[in-house]
Amino acid sequence: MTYIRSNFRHPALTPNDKGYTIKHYEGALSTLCAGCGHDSISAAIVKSCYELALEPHQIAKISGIGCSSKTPTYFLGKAHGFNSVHGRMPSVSVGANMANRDLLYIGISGDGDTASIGMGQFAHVVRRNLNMVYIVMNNGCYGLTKGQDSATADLGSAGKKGVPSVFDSIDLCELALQLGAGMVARSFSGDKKQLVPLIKTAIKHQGFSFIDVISPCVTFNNTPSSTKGYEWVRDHLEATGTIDYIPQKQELSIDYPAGTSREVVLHDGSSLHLNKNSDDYDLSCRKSAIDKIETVKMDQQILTGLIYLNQSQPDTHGKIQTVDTPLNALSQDLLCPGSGVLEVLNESLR
Amino acid sequence: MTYIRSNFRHPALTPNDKGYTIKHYEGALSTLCAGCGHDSISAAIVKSCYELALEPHQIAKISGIGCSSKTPTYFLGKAHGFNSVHGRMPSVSVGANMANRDLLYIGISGDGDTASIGMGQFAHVVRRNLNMVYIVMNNGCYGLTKGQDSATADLGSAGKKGVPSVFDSIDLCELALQLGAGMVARSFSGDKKQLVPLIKTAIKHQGFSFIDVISPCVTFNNTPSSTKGYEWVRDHLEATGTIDYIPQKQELSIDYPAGTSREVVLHDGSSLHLNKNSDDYDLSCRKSAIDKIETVKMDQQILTGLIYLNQSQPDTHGKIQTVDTPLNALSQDLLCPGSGVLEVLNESLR
Amino acid sequence: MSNKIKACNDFVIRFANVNGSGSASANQLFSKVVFRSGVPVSAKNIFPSNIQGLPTWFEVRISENGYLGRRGGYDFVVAVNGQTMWKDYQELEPGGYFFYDSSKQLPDTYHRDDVTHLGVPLTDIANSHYTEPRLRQIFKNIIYVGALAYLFDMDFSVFEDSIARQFSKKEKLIAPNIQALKLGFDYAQMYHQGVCQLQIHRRDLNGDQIMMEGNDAAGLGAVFAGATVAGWYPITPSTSVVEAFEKHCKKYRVDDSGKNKFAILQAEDELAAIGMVIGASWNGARAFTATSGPGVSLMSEFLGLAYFAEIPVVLMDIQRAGPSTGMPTRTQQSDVLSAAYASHGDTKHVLLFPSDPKECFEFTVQAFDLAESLQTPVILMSDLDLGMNVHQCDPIDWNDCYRYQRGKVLSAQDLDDMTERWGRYLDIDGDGVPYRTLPGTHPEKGAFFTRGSSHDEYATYTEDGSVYARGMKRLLLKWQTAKQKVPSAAIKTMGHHDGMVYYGTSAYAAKEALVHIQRIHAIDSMCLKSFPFGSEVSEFLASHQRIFLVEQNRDAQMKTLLVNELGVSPDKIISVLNYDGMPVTAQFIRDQVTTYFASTPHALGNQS
Amino acid sequence: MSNKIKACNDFVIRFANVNGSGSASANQLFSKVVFRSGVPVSAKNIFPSNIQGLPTWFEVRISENGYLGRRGGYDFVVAVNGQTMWKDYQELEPGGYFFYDSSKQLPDTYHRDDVTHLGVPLTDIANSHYTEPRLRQIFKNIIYVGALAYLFDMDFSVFEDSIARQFSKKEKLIAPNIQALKLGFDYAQMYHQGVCQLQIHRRDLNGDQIMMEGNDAAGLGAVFAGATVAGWYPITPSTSVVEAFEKHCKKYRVDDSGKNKFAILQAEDELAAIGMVIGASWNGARAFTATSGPGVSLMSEFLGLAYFAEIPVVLMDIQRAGPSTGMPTRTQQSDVLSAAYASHGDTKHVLLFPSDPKECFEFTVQAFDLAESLQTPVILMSDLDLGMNVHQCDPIDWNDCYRYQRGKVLSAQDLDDMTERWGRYLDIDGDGVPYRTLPGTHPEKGAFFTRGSSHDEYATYTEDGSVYARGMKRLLLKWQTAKQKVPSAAIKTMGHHDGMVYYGTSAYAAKEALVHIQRIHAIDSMCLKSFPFGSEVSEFLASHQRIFLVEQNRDAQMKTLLVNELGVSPDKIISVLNYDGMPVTAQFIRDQVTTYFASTPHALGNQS
Ligand SMILES: Cc1ncc(C[n+]2csc(CCOP(=O)(O)OP(=O)(O)O)c2C)c(N)n1
Ligand SMILES: Cc1ncc(C[n+]2csc(CCOP(=O)(O)OP(=O)(O)O)c2C)c(N)n1
Ligand code: SF4
Ligand code: SF4
Ligand SMILES: [Mg+2]
Ligand SMILES: [Mg+2]
Repeated sequence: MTYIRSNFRHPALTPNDKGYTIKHYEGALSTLCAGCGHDSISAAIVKSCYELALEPHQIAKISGIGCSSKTPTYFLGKAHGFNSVHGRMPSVSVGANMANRDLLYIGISGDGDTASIGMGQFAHVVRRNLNMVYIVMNNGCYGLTKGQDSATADLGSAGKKGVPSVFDSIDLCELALQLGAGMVARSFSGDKKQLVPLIKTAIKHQGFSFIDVISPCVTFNNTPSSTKGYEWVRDHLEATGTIDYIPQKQELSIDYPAGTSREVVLHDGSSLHLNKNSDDYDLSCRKSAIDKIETVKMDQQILTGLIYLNQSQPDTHGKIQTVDTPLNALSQDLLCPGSGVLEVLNESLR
Repeated sequence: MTYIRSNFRHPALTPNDKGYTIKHYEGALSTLCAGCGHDSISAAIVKSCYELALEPHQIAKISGIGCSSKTPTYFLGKAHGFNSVHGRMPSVSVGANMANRDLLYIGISGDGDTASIGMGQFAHVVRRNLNMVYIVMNNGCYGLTKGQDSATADLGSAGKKGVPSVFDSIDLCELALQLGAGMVARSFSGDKKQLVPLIKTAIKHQGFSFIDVISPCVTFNNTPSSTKGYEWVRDHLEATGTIDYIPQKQELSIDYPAGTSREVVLHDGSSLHLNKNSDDYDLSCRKSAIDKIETVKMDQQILTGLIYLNQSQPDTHGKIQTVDTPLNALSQDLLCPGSGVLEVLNESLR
Repeated sequence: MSNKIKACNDFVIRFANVNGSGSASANQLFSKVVFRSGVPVSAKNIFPSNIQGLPTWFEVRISENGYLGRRGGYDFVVAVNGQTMWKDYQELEPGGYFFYDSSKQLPDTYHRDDVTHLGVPLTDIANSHYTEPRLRQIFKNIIYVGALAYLFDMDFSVFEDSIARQFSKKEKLIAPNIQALKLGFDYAQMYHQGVCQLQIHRRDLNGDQIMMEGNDAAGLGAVFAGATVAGWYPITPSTSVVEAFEKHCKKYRVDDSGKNKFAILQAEDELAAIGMVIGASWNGARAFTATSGPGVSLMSEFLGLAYFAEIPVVLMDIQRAGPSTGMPTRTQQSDVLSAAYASHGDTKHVLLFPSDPKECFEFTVQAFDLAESLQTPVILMSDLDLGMNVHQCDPIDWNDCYRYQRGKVLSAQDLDDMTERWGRYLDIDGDGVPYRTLPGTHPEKGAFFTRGSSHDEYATYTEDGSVYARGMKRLLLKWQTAKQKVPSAAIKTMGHHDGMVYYGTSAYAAKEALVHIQRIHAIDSMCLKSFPFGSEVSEFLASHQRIFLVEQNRDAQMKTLLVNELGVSPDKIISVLNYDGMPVTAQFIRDQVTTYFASTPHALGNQS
Repeated sequence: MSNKIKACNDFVIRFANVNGSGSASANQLFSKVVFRSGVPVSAKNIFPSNIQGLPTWFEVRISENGYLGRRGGYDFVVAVNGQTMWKDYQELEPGGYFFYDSSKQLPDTYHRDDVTHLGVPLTDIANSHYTEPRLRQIFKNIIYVGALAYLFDMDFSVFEDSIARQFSKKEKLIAPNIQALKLGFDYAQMYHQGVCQLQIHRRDLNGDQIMMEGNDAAGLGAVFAGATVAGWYPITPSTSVVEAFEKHCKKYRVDDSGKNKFAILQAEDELAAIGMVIGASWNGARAFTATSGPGVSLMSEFLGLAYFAEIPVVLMDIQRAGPSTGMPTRTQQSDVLSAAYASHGDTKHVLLFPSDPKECFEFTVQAFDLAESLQTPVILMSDLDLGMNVHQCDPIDWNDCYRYQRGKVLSAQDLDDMTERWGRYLDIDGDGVPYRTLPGTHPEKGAFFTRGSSHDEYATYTEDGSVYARGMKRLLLKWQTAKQKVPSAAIKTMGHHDGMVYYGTSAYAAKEALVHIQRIHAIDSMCLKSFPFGSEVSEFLASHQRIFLVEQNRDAQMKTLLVNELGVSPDKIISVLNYDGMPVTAQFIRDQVTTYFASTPHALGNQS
């Protein structure tokens, strides 16, 4: 259960395809600060899973340590969760995914958890194109340890202490792009209209889906001088275009003005409808995507929306060619060679 | 002392400005495999320091663990060296640099040491723009542990075991660029003409200078099917342009055809003379540099040479505003507040 | 109501608040006033691992006897947190006082006969005097402090002074704060006159003592010790060490042009933090880092490097309750074993155990001397209780004649003067400590290669097992040298058969427990200050037949060290273990020890 | 020359080579032939931490008595490495044989009276028969093996058979190899007839034994145990465990469509490797990683998480000489302490100590059962000697009736059948081991939150100290349960006063030493197999007055565990410590023990 759950509740009292109401997707009461961006993201995850009519118990929620990493307790109470150690959510997710390829893995991390202590694991889970949704709740600071700058704090941005950061910020979307993520997006915790379809797309994308969500820390980094505060972010958003996620069987009934929309079909047959800006670029071109981020940044704007989508890369299981059955479901008989092979084997060692 | 030292010896029997011959810059006898690219890089470092007439004892050599990280023993025997632990050269360099800003820090790492276990520290030393030369001896494999693929092994590239890599490679130059390095270059251990001026530039650049040197592992990754073998690299080089490093007081006597060369002046007054390719781009533009790397890569070529140079960022000391005197040289009197302040201090605690 | 607790200058009050509500400064004002009234006081902050909206308690013990440990239980509770009010009510000592915000009526279930209810309509009073929500919130806290001033019959002028001091730079705030205090005072006087039998009366027992957090003292110690480089990564409860270091540096270490005679870098993680310390120390600066358990685990590989390559390291481990993330805002002494033998292979590290803020200061200074003299890691083993709570202790002092002991570092001149060949790892003095050189010292001499791989006396790589073993043996000799340099245990002995041993923050409770135990049973005591143990420790253990060893961990980790290093028989050590994350109480120790005595009155030895 | 060593089936030969020169397979051929001749043999590879061009030795002990430990010293040396030749010559046992490449003349300095020189012009012979440099290099090695066949009077047909087997898939190579052998054989016969008094004669002492590397056996064990996920990071000497796992998986675990019933991922570092294991185990797969000391240090934080959150982990620590990078290609048992108590806070981990490859196989299988039954990390403590050298042992066997013990995992049905509320950390069976569920099991029941922070019996976060302490106490109960499940120590007792205790690879040398010591002094023995220690270990210690504890580390780490966990008096343990990185020898143990006996003939107790 999240503080701002109520925002989303109204339209969702109706049961979804599986017959579940949104309540089915909620978690425990949040203990975050009132107004914390992270709670909005939790709510968006709840809404996405509800709308996609997922079975909550087929989802595994994995996180590191931080205010952000606490959130999995606050959504999807019927799913198993794992609040691991600081910065190591990626490796735990890799192991979990190897054991059972059939669950949906939602990894939650913070900017401290990912961009500092977790940088190495982040880079490598991207590189493996693990089939998971990786959400960074990015507030430019270390909330849980009381507001120190994180590595995503922008040069010159100042939080509650009032000391401007002297270091350049790390742009996690750019890194994810460069390291080979299949889907890369950025959003803002305050923009649920944009965030929900992005999360749904991320869930449906086969491979590594990265969403950097700017999520203000109201207690330590919501000052006018902070580039991760509500004010600054609202004033500097620039979106790549609106996107609508359309489930597999639903007909494309939404009407877009000709020439401004494009459809992208995902592996499971569901599709994205992209309502584009005029200055658009090829979503599946890494180079253009990086370029776009950099260009927008030069204008002091923050690019949000779906930044990159490429479905051509196999995920980790595809790369290493594991069987279709989840490895954790293989029985002893299928795994143990048994005594039969030992005669030959022992003989080869004599 | 390196295996291939003799290559460089002939022109260098003459003493340099400080009166030292090249011998003064050598180290112990290499124990690497005969033909290992790393030895060539050691030789290039020796030659660069000799030509710049540096005082070897004003240099600190720091490395991680690996065949590459062993090399500091094989050059600059009169400098202090520190072979630390695997992947942690950057943090040791940061600490050393904080203690004494006046020495030259040469950090040596391998692709395993930097792109895998050391990824986090690498990212953050770049971000701090530490004043150091960071050289990765990149052979696409883990030499010292007998040839496993590293994270810079290209998709499809196969070493001695013959198993093609299933993962995309990490491009360290692109990462360094994105994370804010002041100077970024790539070279090839077999191309000493290009490598020596690059190292000299890196030494003279105030801030973080990164050189990714492709350095074939003759024992484990020099097969025709490896993209880090001598053969493949030689066939796929594309240079950004030749560069000449020109010391502070030397006159610009080299004659370039008009329109093809450009001069860049470094902080200490020395300069670079860049002899450009026709398809040139702005060396001080991050975006163009990334673009250039990506474009060349699409043609299956490897971009070498000076890729990026931007002298405008302060280094770590500049950012955190430390005094000019090295911190390790401040005496007790300058550091210890002494009993004088205690009366007020204790009183404030009553 | 007849059994009402009566006490003057000897009781415990607990404030039950919500974190993030600004109560901390009001509560601290209260304990500061007690202190300034000349009455010994100790305060413990019991806070959640969260930023806002969860229960937090502040427990103040007022003790004319000078007992500064946690007592356990509380006689008076200021119950202004609805979430925990029922629990706060129930757990109040029999005959205790329940102070609450009577703006809302107390439910009927609150009907303990023995408890005195003290309702003050804090919200109503605040609302009727202030309009701005933030002010209402803040002054509500001050109002209850004012009420307490009346209820405990305290000297109001001390409150006025304290407010004046606190806001000396924002004078405008003085009057409104005093007004708020008065609002509470007056209400209590009006409605609760003569009801409360707890009193805090002026004494002059605190002499020139100060009140300070251990982490503040450690940070200050690093400034005085001449530390110039700090690499760190935020983690509760160690963060405030570096914050204090920074604060004091900014005060004492900025030169005229505004430049810093220090470098503090927030690292990307703990591995990098200690890497920076190692790099800086190798290069001749005094450097340190501070962390807690998870950080120590992560630093373990680097600690092994520093041990084997013989590089000074100062590490402060502000312990919290483990294992893993454990209880990040609770205290424990449970990293003792992992710190002592951190890292794979045969390693041993020097540990220091401060018991109060003054020792945090002094041991920090000593840690740098030891680390440089011994060329090895030295770990200051503090904990959350010591580090993050304000403790009363003697004032910080400093002898200006004392010079830093920088250890065996050769200058260019030294190198020139040498007649024998210098070896980085050659033991010439027979103390196991060789001479080192710093990068850049001399153009021709003294350069060597530092490595974590095996090396000979001249720092050259070797795989010769006998050379390696020789080096490892020398490190044991160095360990012997360390025994002579570390601070000695504080021993109080009258030659009794039984002894109590304790260390770190357990000292507060242990001292108090001893007073009581000694009334019924003769017992000596020893407060350990360091690892390795000096000969005084072996002697104390040898000369006592039963040793009660007080620790704040489950596995009796210090016992392991004592048995392992000194060969003392484990049979004679009786562990008194508190590991619930709260500071150990004197009562707990008393109970454990007296129960033991009841069942086993005589020492085991010498019976035959 | 009169004191020439004479021996049949009982001597040591050392091959001194340059690494990267292809000598390894020739040397292994030699030892394999000894084995196949029915004579017990053991071989140790002593190699540098480098890839090419540095000295490497291969030491083969031929022992009709079946002594398979290192003996120390060598009677015969094949000195084909110029860099070390002089040392190899000097260190040869008195009366030994010096075999060298006589293509170059031996310097005059090589003039030990007692040594028999055996020159064979290897280079000349190779050069005159082969033109390609690589072939010259390779066959030079085979030529000296051929010469040895003659000199030791070996059965040449066994060589021929071995070559035929080795190249059964490259038949073309059989004839040239046999030819090369013959070249050496013939030369030796021609020039050194009757000179060598060392012989290897056919016996039938090896029964159905096999020769295997410990790491190969451990990798195979993981396949048989049903491990499906391995996350790992290369490090000597553990790398070959995962390589073996992969090799055997490729043989036994690829389905008809070519897909893999296993997932092996090379991680970015050791932290990630163990993170993967934890994630996979949490999700119900059997998963493991293998590393060495530096890796264990880096894994320490995660090990604490697994301990506290109660997640199965199988970790293989193939120990090498520490601390830090230490001697990466030398052996030691020096991670015992850091593995047992890895991580901050109060933690204890289950350790298994295999002594030969068969035990590596069996204990690996058991490690998975234990990890899942106990829901905790289990660490297989092997070492470089055991892992990377080929050892003779009984054949691997497997009982097809045995079923994996997957521990207390609830199925959907189990959850539906439950009448009481399920608690992830609720101990219902009184053994300290609660029931777990796997993600995805049931739509409505059994979901819980795994965390490294403090939790109650229902896996809910808590900061209640008493709840936390209750959980920590239960973990101690689980520890008691572990004692009953781990493999028991192997005890040989006749009720003597003295006992020898050893573990892991020290077993080879200890057994041999015991044979000799027992001739002069009655002594029992115990080979430890696991930590925690079962009651049989306490009993053995209690019933013996003096314990000689053999370890391959400096700090007597197992002694620490014994004293700490069992409360045994440290006085009665006499440590026999070898830590130069070479496998301990029987001679070393004998010397230490007999010297002790000489000075202290009687046990201490029972004297009064
Ligand atoms: C190894 C380790 N180091 C440090 C900490 C302390 N710590 C807890 S959360 C945190 C940072 C959290 O920042 P972020 O990931 O950005 O999360 P936020 O609280 O801002 O959402 C730190 C450093 C820890 N728990 N473990
Ligand atoms: C913590 C740790 N893990 C693993 C190792 C083993 N190890 C030594 S070198 C190395 C990889 C070296 O690769 P790279 O950095 O590319 O150097 P190269 O040998 O290829 O030059 C590894 C994994 C180690 N020494 N320490
Ligand atoms: S401290 Fe910041 S990040 Fe943490 S819960 Fe509060 S607002 Fe959110
Ligand atoms: S193994 Fe490879 S990297 Fe190492 S020394 Fe040999 S050629 Fe160089
Ligand atoms: Mg954050
Ligand atoms: Mg490499």
